[in-house]
Amino acid sequence: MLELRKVSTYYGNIQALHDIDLKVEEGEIITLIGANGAGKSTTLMSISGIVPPKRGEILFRGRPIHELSADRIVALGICQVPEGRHIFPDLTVAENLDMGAFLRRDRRGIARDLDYVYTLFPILRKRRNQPGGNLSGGEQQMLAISRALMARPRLLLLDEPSMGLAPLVTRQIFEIIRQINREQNTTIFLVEQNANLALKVADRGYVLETGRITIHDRAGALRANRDVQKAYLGI
Amino acid sequence: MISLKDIGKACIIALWFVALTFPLMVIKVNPIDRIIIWRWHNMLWVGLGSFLCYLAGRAWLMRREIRLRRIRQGLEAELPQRTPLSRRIIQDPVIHRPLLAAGALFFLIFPLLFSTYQTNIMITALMYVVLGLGLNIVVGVAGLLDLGYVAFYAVGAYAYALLNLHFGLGFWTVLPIGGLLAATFGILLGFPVLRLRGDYLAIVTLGFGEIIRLILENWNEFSHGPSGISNIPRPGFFGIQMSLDHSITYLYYLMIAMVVFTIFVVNRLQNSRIGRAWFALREDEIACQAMGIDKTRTKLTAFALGAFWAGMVGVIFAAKTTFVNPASFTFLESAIILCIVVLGGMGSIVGVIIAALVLILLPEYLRAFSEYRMLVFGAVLVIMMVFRPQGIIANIRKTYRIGID
Amino acid sequence: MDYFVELFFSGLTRGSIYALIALGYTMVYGIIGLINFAHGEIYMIGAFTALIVSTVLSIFGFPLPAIIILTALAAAIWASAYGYTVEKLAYRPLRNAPRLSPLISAIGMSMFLQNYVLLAQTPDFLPFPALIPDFDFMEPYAGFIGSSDMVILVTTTVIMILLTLLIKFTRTGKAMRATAQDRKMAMLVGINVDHVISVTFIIGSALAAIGGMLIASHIGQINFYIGFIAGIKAFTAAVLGGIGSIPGAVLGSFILGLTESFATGYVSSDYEDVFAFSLLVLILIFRPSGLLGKATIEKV
Amino acid sequence: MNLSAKLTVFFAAAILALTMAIPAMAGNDTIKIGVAGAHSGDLASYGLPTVKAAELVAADINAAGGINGKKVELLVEDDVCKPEVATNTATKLVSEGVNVVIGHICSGATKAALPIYRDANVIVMSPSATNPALTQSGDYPNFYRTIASDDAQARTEVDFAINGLGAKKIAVIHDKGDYGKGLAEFARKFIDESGKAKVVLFEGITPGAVDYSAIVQKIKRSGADAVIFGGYHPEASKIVTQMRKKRMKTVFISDDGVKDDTFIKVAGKYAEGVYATGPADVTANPVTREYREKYKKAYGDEPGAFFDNAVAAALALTNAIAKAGSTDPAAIARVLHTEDVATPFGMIHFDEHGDATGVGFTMYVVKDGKYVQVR
Repeated sequence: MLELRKVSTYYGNIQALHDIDLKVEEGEIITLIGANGAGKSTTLMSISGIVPPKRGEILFRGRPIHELSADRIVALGICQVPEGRHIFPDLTVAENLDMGAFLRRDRRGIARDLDYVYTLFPILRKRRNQPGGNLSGGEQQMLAISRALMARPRLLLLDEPSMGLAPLVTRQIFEIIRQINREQNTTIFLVEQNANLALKVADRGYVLETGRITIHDRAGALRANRDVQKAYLGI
Repeated sequence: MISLKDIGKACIIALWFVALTFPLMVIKVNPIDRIIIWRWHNMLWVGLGSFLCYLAGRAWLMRREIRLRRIRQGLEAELPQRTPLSRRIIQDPVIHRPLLAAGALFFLIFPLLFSTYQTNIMITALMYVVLGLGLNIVVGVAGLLDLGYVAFYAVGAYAYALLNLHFGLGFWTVLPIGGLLAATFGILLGFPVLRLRGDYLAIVTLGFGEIIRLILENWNEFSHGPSGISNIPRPGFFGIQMSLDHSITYLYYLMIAMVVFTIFVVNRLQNSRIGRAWFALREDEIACQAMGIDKTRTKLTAFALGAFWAGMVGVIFAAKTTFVNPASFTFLESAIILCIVVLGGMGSIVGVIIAALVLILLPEYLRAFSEYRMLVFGAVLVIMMVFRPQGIIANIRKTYRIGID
Repeated sequence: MDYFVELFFSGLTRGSIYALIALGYTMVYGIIGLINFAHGEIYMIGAFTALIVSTVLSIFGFPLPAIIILTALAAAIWASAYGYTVEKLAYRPLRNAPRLSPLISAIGMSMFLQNYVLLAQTPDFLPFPALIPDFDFMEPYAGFIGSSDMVILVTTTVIMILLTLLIKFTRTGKAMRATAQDRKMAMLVGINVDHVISVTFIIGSALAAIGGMLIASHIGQINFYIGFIAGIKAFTAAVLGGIGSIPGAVLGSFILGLTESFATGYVSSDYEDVFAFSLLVLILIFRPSGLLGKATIEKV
Repeated sequence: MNLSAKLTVFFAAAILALTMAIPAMAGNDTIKIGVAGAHSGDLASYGLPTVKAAELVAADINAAGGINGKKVELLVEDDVCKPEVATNTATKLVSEGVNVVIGHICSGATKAALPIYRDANVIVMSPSATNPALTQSGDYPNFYRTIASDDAQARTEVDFAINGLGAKKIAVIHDKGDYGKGLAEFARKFIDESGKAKVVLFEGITPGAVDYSAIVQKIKRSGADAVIFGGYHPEASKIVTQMRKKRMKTVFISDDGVKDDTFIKVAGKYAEGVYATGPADVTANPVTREYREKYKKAYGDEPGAFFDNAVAAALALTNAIAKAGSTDPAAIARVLHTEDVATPFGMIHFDEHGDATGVGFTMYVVKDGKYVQVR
């Protein structure tokens, strides 16, 4: 479904990604794990077109997208929940969700999806008229995921959904991620520092170190890998 | 190299500009006598001009793009980062020492080579060098956008004019007083406003500059109002009477000494403890506070020191023109000094010097095109920002190498 | 009391003029965080276009209502085109540059446009035809408030309401709000941010042009320099109200207009501008983000 | 040759080239007259007519063989009416060896430039700098002018308001500028001294403000019978228009900066009945006629502001040089003070301060869209 071929991305003169090769198949959950500053978020930003790669190609369903602008990429069905959630602070919860469906014109479909996310996260329905900036961290994460779902993505990019959340909330969110993957058949690309948790929900995983992919394998195999265990799983 | 598509695009752009400039360039009306003057030839110039400009720009970009594409496809190895000539000149002592010596020699014998008029212009340019270096502390180094810098300049100029008028104080006495007075004003203004965010700070300083000018303009009893103060004595030299030529030459060397002194002090400041605090403050305020840098005090020092130079140059300005009035201290002046700092490359001393010389001398020598002077000036600012935002000479901080690697 | 009312209306007129210009500043600032120094020049260009178009039309013998409508349209269209072009040439390439670069670019653009009009037209003041006739029904109140003051007040109010509706309820308005709050996220929900920014410049410029036309007709003369002073004042008003906030810009404009008017009336017009700027400094010291601006909490 | 040596050579060459580029000083076989003033920017319309006047006079003299066999050479320098630029301009003229200077145009710029001319012993004659202190302070013995000073103008205005119109309450308004405010200060002083009328309002307005209705309301409230305005026509027309729109009939008296046809064009019907002082009508004078016609022939339109004054200055200076027989400043000064010369203002010479005699102001009123002299 998504394929990165020798992608290299720069911030000014600093190279953040070195020849990344990566593949995501339809319907699976893959995860990218790595330390702080390894380039995980940059990978997602490159896919979304916010920081376009300088070299290499990104293909989505066989079509090159690395030269498209960010809004065109969203239109193709790639949605990102960025790190830090980026809720529009002055818009209400309902308006935030509405922004998620910015590119859609089918009112009925939007209403249906709104219902769907409200059933996923009932708390959002309760808070729908509050400004997004007033929500707690966990609620904001739920809102961010819901907002992305409102675009009916085929591929959902999740950047550090567990960051700054209590373990209980984190578990709940990961539960929902799996549920979305199952119910909506949404492909999920999960970037996570909490490798333990990520590898539990994912089908496959990649390990990123200082801008280079060092290992990739089935999630189970990765969890069994000694190096991965030592470096990322704290075993 | 230029494809048919580019020519098509150029045509569209030319059409756009023709349409855009149509009412202002082509039509000229006299609403009283009800006359319309059609100037169709202007349309041709606009169209042709934008067409050629676009193609030229395109051709220039093309070369870069082709290289970029080859790099993307991996056909060509990335070129090693070339050090630009300007940086090589500054960094390599083998090159810059003789250059510096030649420059110093040139400036030393300048009044001997050129007429009094040229020397006079050069004094003005040197004054702007010091002003630029002063503002550079505030804007370039500490990152505080000050749009009312001219107020401190005015404080210095009026300090000399008034102290001389009422108490007969001489140039040399007032020079430090003017500087200190301006610095005091800097602190007075700084206290309440420095906690404001960047753009608010900008507008408040702009307002402050205007307030100072308006007070000078309206408070007749104090400042003699818009008619200003005349007959301010030129700097004395042990009481010797000097002819105009000599006093200008004298002022020139005085200014050179001032510039050297400023460069010396500013350079030492930048690499001092407080200088590092300024740079750090520019980059990240919160991190600075976390590291125990006293934010307010550091900012105030920057403000006061910047104002200090403006005050001193103000005194020299009053002595040079022998006349001050509020019209010399408008916002445009602040804008020009700011442009010097930015064009020079924020925080770079050499850059500021070059920018001041270019920005002040060029318009003087382009007097023949004086009508187009400000137009070109504005355009140059935009073009510089778009194509070389880091300024003529990008600032290089002293790097400290630590043993590893 | 009469005197108070007179000053009050004079302040309102001034305020609504500032408001039309201040809106452009505040919208642009809200969306890209740039003090668009060239905005005053767009206002001036709007006034010049209005002068040229209205003169040409009246020479060709158009009736007054047609002249007013066509002039307003032409001024708005051309000013918008200038605003759009300025953004594209001078600001867009600097989207990711350090903060000061676009500001300098804006100052340069302002100087360029001023001198462009000076050279293309004239450095002298040009008389501007009175487009707004003296209404008969306003005659009893002529001592308090003129017909053109009335038209300015009404137009400003209507435009304000339309703008609020646009921003609150339309798709473009939503996209503008989203872009203003979080540009990166706006891109991630599929908003074409460049497009939104262009639209913002176009709307702001059109408002300024309408303002330019109204004021020129009210005052009766224009030259290439009118944009600078009006621009600085309007910008002050925008900051006063909290830059980036649309109701703030309107509120700030009226406060500034009334302050100036009362300062002139009860104290002295010598220090009119000193009052205006002192008010600004005071408000910013006690409410650093303006009256209606949101205090931004810096994230640590 | 290594790089450093190359650069040194390059720099040396550059210095040499620059030195060579300085034009060789022209020989001393011409009489150099400097013409300084605003020739670009927003005040150019006040400065350019002077350049044209000097050119016309110089062309005449050169066609007739020059002064004492020497051709007249004009050195035209722009000061954009800014004091700091004016000092550069003056220095440039002095270093190019001017004999006399016509200019500067604005009082502020003139004030800044004069010490430089004084130190270089160059005679300066302004067609338009009206600040009284320029001549009356005695600081600038080298300064002359062919225009009456502001106090003379203010006196004309006040006399007219009090004696001509019988005004009892007068509002004095100015534009905070050098010229306007100076005039207003004098007007206030003269009104106070007269004892026949009272200044009910004395205030400055901000040029370029979007609206003047507040100050107009204030004038209305002050109950003034007459307004004396010191400043230029753009502000005057705004104030008059707003006064008339508010149905105020208060008499509006202003100065030379308003006695400009543009004022009538801009203010339109509201300009009717506005009084303004201006130089006495000299259209009947043959010298005036001669030069105005020459101007029209050469440039095709009407001469602008201070053209007559500039012609007078050019004629007075060239005449003095001719009569003195040399360019020695002392000799020229002697002639200027003692001998009458025919100018657009009639036969004039200069008093001990340097003010031209016989150049005064009269009052004009706008009638049917034209300025006509008040009898």
